[in-house]
Amino acid sequence: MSTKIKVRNLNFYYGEFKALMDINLDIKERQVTALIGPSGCGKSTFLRTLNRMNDLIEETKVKGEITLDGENIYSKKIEVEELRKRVGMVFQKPNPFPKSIYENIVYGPKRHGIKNKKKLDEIVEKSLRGAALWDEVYDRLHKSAWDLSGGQQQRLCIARAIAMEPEVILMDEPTSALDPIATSRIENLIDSLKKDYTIVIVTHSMQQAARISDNTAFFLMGELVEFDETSKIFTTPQDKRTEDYITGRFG
Amino acid sequence: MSTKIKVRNLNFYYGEFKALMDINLDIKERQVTALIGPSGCGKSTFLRTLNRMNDLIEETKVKGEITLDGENIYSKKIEVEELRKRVGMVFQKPNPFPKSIYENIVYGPKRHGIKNKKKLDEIVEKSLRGAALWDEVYDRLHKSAWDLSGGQQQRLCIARAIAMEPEVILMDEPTSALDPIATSRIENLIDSLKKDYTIVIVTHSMQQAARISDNTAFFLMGELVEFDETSKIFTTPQDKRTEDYITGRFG
Amino acid sequence: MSLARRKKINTIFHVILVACILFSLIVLIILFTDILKKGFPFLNIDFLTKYSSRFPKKSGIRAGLFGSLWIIITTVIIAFPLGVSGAIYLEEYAPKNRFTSLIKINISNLAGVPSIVYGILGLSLFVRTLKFGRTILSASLTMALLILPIIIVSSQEALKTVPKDLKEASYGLGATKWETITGVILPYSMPGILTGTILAISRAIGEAAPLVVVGGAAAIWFTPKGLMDEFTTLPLQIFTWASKPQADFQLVAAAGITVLLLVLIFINLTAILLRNKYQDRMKM
Amino acid sequence: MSKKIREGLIKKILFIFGSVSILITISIFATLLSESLIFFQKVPILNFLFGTKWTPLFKPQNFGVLPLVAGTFLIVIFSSLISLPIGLLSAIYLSEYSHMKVRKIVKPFIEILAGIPSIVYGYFALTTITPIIRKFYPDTSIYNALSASIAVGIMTIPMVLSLSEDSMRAVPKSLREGAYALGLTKLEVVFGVVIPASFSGIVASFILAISRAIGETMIVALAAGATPKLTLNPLESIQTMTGFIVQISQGDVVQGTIEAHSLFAVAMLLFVITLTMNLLSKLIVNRFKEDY
Amino acid sequence: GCGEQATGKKDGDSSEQVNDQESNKLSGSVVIDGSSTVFPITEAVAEEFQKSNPDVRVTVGVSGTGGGFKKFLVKETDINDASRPIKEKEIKIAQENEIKYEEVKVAYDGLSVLVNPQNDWVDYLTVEELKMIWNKDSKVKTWKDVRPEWPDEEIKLYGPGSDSGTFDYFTEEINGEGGNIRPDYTASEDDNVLVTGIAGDKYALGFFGYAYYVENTDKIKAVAIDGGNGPVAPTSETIENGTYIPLSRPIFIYVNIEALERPEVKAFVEYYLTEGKEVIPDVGYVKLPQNLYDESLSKLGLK
Ligand SMILES: Nc1ncnc2c1ncn2[C@@H]1O[C@H](COP(=O)(O)OP(=O)(O)OP(=O)(O)O)[C@@H](O)[C@H]1O
Ligand SMILES: Nc1ncnc2c1ncn2[C@@H]1O[C@H](COP(=O)(O)OP(=O)(O)OP(=O)(O)O)[C@@H](O)[C@H]1O
Ligand SMILES: [Mg+2]
Ligand SMILES: [Mg+2]
Ligand SMILES: O=P([O-])([O-])[O-]
Repeated sequence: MSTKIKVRNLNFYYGEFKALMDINLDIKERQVTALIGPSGCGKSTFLRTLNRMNDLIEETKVKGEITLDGENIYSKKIEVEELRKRVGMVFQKPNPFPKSIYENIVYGPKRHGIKNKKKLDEIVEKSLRGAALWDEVYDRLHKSAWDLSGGQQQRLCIARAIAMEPEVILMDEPTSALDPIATSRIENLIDSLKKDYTIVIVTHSMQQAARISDNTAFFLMGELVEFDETSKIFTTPQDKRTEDYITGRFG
Repeated sequence: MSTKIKVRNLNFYYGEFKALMDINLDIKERQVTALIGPSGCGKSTFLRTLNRMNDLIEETKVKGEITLDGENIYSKKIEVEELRKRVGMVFQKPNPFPKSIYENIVYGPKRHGIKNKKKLDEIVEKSLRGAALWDEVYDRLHKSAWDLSGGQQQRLCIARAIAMEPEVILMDEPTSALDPIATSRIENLIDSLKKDYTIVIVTHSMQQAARISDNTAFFLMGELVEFDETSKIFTTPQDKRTEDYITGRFG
Repeated sequence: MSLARRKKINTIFHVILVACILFSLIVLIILFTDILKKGFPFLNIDFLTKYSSRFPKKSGIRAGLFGSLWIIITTVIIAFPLGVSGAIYLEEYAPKNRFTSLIKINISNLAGVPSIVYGILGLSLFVRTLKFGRTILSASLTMALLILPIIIVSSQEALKTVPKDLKEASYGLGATKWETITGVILPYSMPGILTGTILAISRAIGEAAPLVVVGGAAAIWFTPKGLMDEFTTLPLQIFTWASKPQADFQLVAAAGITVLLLVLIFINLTAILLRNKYQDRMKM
Repeated sequence: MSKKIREGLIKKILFIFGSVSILITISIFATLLSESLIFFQKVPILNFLFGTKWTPLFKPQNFGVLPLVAGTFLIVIFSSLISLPIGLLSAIYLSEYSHMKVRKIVKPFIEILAGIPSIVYGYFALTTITPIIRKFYPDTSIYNALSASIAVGIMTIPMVLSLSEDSMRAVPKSLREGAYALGLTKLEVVFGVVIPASFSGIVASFILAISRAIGETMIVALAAGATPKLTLNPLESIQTMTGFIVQISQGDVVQGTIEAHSLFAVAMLLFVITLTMNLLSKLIVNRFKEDY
Repeated sequence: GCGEQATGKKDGDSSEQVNDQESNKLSGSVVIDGSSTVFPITEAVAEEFQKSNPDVRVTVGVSGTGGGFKKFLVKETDINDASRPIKEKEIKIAQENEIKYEEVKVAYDGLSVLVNPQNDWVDYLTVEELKMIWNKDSKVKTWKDVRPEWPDEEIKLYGPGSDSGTFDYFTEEINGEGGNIRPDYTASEDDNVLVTGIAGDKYALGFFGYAYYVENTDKIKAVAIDGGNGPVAPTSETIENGTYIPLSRPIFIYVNIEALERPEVKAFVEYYLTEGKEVIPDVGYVKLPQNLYDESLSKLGLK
């Protein structure tokens, strides 16, 4: 498998605070890469550097290099909107727009040029089905997305992201608000998306990482402790700290 | 064990939409009661009726009876502030106040009459330790709570709730944003809190429910399908739907 | 503090709050009944279709009514886009530095410049330098300058309230800044922006002094038909009547005020309906 | 690529729109400055700033601006005492206590108060408020600062109410819920969470209301008299800076005379005073605001 | 009042007939601004004029005499209402801007001195007494200070704000110098407000335009003035025949000569000085003797 995203000597600062230290990592095309590690270790921060969402936070600084298909995503030539279309994102807290369910889904496609009503309808159904939400909401597509339950909101955000058909999907604990059934649907979805897309997922669930990912990166206090094939990480971790963490002997 | 909260024929409406149907349930004192069920089935809604947080949403309606220590909590005589002090809550999405970490914790105690600085300091340390957050933040207690990571924020909210020393603690998926280590700390915390407090917890993780709860209620589409001791629910469920759900054969 | 005590304070506070609201409403009702009582005998269709006269009974408000409508609508057409764009620039685009914050302060400062100074500015800039003359156009431009700060400041505040995670969601979908602004930020902040606009219209509609300076007439006997026509406005007309010696003209003035309030309510209603629509959609 | 061009273009257009207000400021400032410089060539600036007699139209002429400043000060203080608390408290009521339907009706109603032409308030002050004041203080002069202030205060209530209500309602629901779940009363939630979180909007509304009070002329001219007087007694007749500006600009004064130029000196001073006020408020907001 | 309205109606009707044939011919606009004192007259004349010339757009503004001259002297207006003659400084500006104009007297305005109706002690005031009360060095505090037999109560003074033509005229005629006045009187820019003030204050003394007195005779009382020939009360007769001195003054319009070449301006001014002037009593002012109007007409080359 070829490398989709290459991260080299990545350092990240919130003002004075150094949140990521010298990260080196290759994200393989059409595979699922899981990021694990204790809360506050920098998983979300790392994920956000991959589609430059960190641009939006003031007084942050990136050092090092990240390339997507060989192109430096922090170079001047890159259009950040194009980048984010190619590298989609689902956030840790569900954040639907204060619009109808329908409008939430078509928000991205519309802005990237799809105007045809029928096409949009199709996208809505396909994405909602993909996110395992269609059955629950098909009869209230034009009601406010803010009246959905927490888990429904999160699935809506997933649907919104896949409606864009990105090349890479970044997911920040997408199933943490979901029940097992919805979770397993999303996991199946991830599995099927893998055929076409590259996926990076932050998760707290070791089981989930083991179940769905091909590669796993273990972060600790801003450092990338270990990165390898998932099977290796969970069976023969090289680093003592990784072993401690996955066996729950940690802290 | 005596019954702390008794729920009888509870029906709940969001406008026209009936979100809870004829719920009957006894929550035992000093035990952990887990609420499980697929996303959107009404777990959060039910939890919020227990300390009348639903009062805050306009155009909702409660029918039926809920008693706390034998007293109807929807009666006119009940002071809703007193009720909420006795029945604390941790939400699904972390919602720290835009204040410092310290101010977040002492916010409730201060207003309930604790002025002594030393006492407050103690409360802060105790609650943060209780929520397994102390080590990460003790050196930035007076920084904004909004700069914490998602999981840190959630633990802060737990700390904020236990700082009030309530009798009952309602937790809406308190660990969904946490890593395994923090999760197991919270689980330990819940276990130790059980000695003094009554706990109701919504969770998506069957394992978690099995690990920490004494009783489990399974909700489906607004109905309480089954309610029993956790061991029974997970070994010999009476209802086919419960069985399907916990074995993952569902949907 | 015991809970009973806190509850009591809360209740007392509640009573105070209701009293505050009632204060405004009662004053409003007193003003209304007072005005209506006086103006009632003069309020009829003729009053709307006739021009001013030296006889109270024959006086009408037609010229002022049309003048005010022309000016208000033109003013809003000029000031609303200008003000909202200015606010968007300042909140979303402008670099956060000393210069920007200086400009922001300056704008709220402009809200405190007495309206007559805008009149003087309008006279020298629009009437004389740009040679628009004593016309509706000059008056509207002057009024637009006057209400611009209100629109900008309140729009800025409204824009600030948009939650960060909503913006991030939009950027995360590859939306550009402008798409995020039109897709998420503006819809979310529209109620606040419209509130500012309502307040600004309210101000513009009752303002007389700057229009006197840019050449608003106290009396005309024709209806303006375009931007380059001379004009009078409701407040100018009302003021003229109110300062006449004959007691009956005080009543005519009251009738004029009633018309002005009706126009105000009518115009604001549009904005209020819009505001409610946006608010319903968001159900915060 | 076309998107990029569009974005750049939009940014430029917005920049131009944003600059309009800067241009206005500059042109107002330039006008005021150049004209008041002429004035200060004839009247030493210190005499102007610290003189206690203002009689530009009487013989002998005096150009001590303090009486006008005192008049403006009285109006601003007493009208703020009405508009700020009543506006803010009403906003709290509508945003936190009242039913949605009540708010939808009441808010637009009160907004009407802002549109009632100021001469109505002027006569209201003169014929309704002043007699009431005189019942309590019979010595009150018929034109007095207090009654005008009350009217100005009433007129600016909607400004405070509407804008602060908007920003309070923009505070995320989850924050309120967090506070209610701690067993707090509404009052405590309001002052502990809602107001701190909407502080910048509230201050902005205060500033707009105070600015409007400073700039108001007609009410003051009708109900507060036209007598520049160095007093802090609100029951006396006074004149404000804006009152004087209107008097000069609409009156009988001959172009090019020193009286005519004094208008700009007063306007310039007013500009400086409001600028100071805005700078102060900016400081306060930065000190206390809480972002969400 | 009712009587005046009836006259007005008759005037209106007759003028319509007379000007009927002209009405089709004239169009264009006549722009007038200036004194608030003269405004009611010009407004009434314009109202009648418009009836027979609906295509002419007459606009009348109120910027005050000085404010009006500012516009008149940069050719923004055709006619300026003035409650005082043009001043030196303004003449100079006119010369610089090469503006030719003609001053036209249109009516008399009587300044009235007023007291509260409950005031039963004042029968008249002499000019000297007025000066003693109002001049800038006045020592008068109570009514008693004016005449010993009057009550020992504080005298409350009311007058127009210091920028009006009325104020100028009063200070000039009574105190001998424009702007010379004691600064502690209660001033207001609005004459109706002064009426309210005096009507509510038993010990008040004030002055303002005659028109406001005529309309409020039920609320306030005018004081007869002794200008040397015995006390004279302000009435339209005493003002017109010149016995009410020194407090009656002529008021003017100023006409731009260049603008006068335009037929609509010419027609308006002509109308003003012929039929139009009949409205003057309706609005509380006093007509000039006929010969003065005739003089003005020939001075302007009309008729
Ligand atoms: N404010 C509201 N207005 C209208 N309907 C609502 C509202 N909140 C929730 N609902 C609906 O009520 C039902 C139950 O919602 P609830 O939030 O209780 O689900 P839940 O079991 O907590 O789900 P999750 O696990 O996803 O949080 C859902 O169908 C939801 O769409
Ligand atoms: N906006 C910010 N400003 C300053 N510090 C921040 C900010 N956001 C995060 N941090 C800090 O950076 C570190 C990494 O945060 P990050 O959100 O990446 O953690 P995480 O691994 O995603 O944790 P979690 O699993 O709890 O979401 C934390 O110590 C956090 O406190
Ligand atoms: Mg995170
Ligand atoms: Mg829920
Ligand atoms: O308007 P005035 O007549 O006072 O100049």
